[in-house]
Amino acid sequence: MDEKTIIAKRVALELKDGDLVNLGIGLPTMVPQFLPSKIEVYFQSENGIVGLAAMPAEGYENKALTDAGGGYVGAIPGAASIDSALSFGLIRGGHLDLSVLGGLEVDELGLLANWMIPGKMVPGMGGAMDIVSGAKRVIVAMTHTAKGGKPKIIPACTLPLTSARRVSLIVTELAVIEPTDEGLVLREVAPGVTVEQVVAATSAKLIIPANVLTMPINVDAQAAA
Amino acid sequence: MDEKTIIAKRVALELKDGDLVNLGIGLPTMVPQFLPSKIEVYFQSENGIVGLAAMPAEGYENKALTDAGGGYVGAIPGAASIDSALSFGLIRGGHLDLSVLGGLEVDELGLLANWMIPGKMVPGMGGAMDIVSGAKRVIVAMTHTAKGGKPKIIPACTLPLTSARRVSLIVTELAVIEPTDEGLVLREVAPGVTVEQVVAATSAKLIIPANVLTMPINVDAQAAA
Amino acid sequence: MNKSVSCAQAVEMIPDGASLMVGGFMGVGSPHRIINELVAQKKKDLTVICNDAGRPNYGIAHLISARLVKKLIATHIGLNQESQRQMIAGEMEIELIPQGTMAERIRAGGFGLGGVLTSTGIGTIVAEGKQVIEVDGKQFLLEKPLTADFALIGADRSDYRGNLEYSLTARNFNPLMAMAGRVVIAEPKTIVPMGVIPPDSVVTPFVCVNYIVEGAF
Amino acid sequence: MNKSVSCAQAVEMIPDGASLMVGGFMGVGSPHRIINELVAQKKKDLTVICNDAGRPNYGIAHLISARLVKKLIATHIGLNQESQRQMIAGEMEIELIPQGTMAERIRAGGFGLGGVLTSTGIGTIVAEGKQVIEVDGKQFLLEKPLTADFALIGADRSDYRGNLEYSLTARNFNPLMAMAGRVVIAEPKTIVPMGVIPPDSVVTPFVCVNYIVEGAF
Repeated sequence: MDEKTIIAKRVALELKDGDLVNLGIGLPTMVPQFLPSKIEVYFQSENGIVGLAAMPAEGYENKALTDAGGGYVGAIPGAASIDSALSFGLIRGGHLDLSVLGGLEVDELGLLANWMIPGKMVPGMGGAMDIVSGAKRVIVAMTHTAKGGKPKIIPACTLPLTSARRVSLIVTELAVIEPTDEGLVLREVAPGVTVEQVVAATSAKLIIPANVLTMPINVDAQAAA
Repeated sequence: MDEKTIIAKRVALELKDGDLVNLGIGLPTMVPQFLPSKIEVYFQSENGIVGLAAMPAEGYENKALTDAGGGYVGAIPGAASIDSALSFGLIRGGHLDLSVLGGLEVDELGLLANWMIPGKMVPGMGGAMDIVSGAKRVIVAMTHTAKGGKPKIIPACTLPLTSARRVSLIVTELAVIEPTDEGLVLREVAPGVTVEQVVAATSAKLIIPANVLTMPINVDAQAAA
Repeated sequence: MNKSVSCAQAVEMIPDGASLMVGGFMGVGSPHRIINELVAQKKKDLTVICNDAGRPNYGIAHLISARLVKKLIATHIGLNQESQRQMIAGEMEIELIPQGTMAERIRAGGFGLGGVLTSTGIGTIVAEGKQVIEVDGKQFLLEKPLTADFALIGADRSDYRGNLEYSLTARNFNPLMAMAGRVVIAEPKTIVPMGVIPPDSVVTPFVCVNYIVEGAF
Repeated sequence: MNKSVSCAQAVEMIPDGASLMVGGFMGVGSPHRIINELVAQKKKDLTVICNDAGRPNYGIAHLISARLVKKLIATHIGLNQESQRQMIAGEMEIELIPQGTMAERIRAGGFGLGGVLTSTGIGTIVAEGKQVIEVDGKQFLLEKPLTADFALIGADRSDYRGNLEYSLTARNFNPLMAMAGRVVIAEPKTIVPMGVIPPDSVVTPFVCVNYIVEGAF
């Protein structure tokens, strides 16, 4: 099983029946395919729809129904169109239960940097700053290290912060880490991964409780091979 | 012609083609019947409609189509329903061309008091404070004096102010008075009324220009008798 | 996720002493069945946030006549003599605020904003005790956000998930309050299946609504 | 009061150096005919306020590629490489602001509010040089209202008076900008007679719209 699939599978377990969820671009959009069928979760796209559905079949695309990246999406029966102010009113006003988004760095205070690399990549923050500041829960879903094994979970962010607000959870292909008042607590390791491996791939200080669980996900042996 | 009709007829001349107008309760609601037929004016009611029309014929009333006093009204084809925030966004944001409302007192600075008499009558300000602070032009339409001949245009308001913003024009059954940086300027007198009569009924200082015009309205001799 | 409840069940959730936002303007667009049920269940010491005090025997006037309201936050109470009487007799506390300010304060509460900057009220008794903020040389009052334990919403149509439509001037404060209540109870005239209300016609998206009161008006 | 104009006439009203709000999100809901006409008429030194820089050959990317934009105020420019190139080369000034903040700043401009109090940006580089206001012990950034000389609106249907409807995610910033432009030009896909759009379906009321661009998309 590849890294992204592990992450998406584990994040999917955080979604609760009736939740309103916003998914960042990239990896987070893989989460819905791993949802248990018995729960009903609603997706918001910040460009203005509540009740987003998967991309429609070919020939059923509509130019006026897209996600925040401009890609075609669908809508559930009973979806609602909203303008940008209402969209962020839902986010800032505490109506958005969960946001899942990618990260460049997370630090020991649980602060996230994910919107620019000065002098190199300046796409803009889009809705990320409002989402991290406003959503009830924020999950950072990212690979544990950057290319070349460089840690992304570090003592203090070196890149410009997305928000001064602590994120709720970090989910990587190696671990589940919860930022708390005391620091970053290692909650789970991925199947087959040791606590030592996680610590080695992390430059931030990790608090290791007596019982670190294994992610309750089914890792398909064939894909993992 | 009675006092109110003179005032309404004169105020009607201030409405321009294409204007968005808000009318206060009472006397101001008489204004539309004196509009020249060749101009198109739109009425907003702050409870949430743009394109208000006169009360419908009996049997055509709708419980969900009322003015700010809860009375039945109609709507023009192409009216728009708006919520209270958008309604006052139009008012505050400079989209409302003109408001006509009643007054208890206006003073030499052109400030209006029209929403409470402490200890006696406290209906509340409703939308009046937002309207006087936000509309492009505000016309106070009121009888020149209170019952017993007590002046309502006075040196300084004794009642709580509606706004710190100066009104644009005062129209009474005796005169048209314009508040300016220099003070209250007497612009017009009603047909058959002398400047001296206006001054006598006013306790505020009035600036009397060389040419005080007569209101360009047709006062019907029979009704005036 | 079925959000339908009976009117009695909905009101049973509301404790004495609760703060309630009640939609409607002079009773137009108010949730009349919920209001009647609040009276039937004799809820006490309510703080009510509503545009006005209703009209005699219409809208929240029923709550006031039944002496259920400890404090009323409104913009206008002139059409309900009983509310003026209770205020002057000291039986009910009344806080009067400008209508446009009320709309924005409720919106700020529901939209997670820190407050409202408005020129309305500057230089009047409304400004007493409030912070004045200067922006580019102009003065604005800082008006604080309003929220409530419950928002009671009168709607025209709802679908089973809680998407709401409103009719004409019955819209007024309802969509704003539907964002600002910690628990939002909607009283529609009709409930329709999902998909019947087109996405572009939805005024209050379903995620704001916690309960839908069953049964036609 | 006929508000219809040809697309060419509409754009002729816009002088070089004007500030423009342009509706749309990655080009979805943008007024594409007006954008093309701005390029055809070679308007210069524009300040453009738009959610993003569009996508290659879509939306306001055309304005940027044609070098008509002096300054862009946006939330995200990642899908248009040319805008990043012009920014890094110093050929176009770009101000990046959070999306929810942009929405509220435009709304504040159109609604006559003194500013926006948001926790978004607190403790980040977005807060640099901005006033921090404390409300009940919580800190908020004071973000100033945004307005523009012209708002260019992409709509679905308009009636002849200018009531506007939008379709799905093509709504986005359009209704906010329609309040905040000193002159508002709408480009609907269809124009219908008055009364065809029901009052409850109107998103932008006609009084906001100054001109309607004729002809089907």
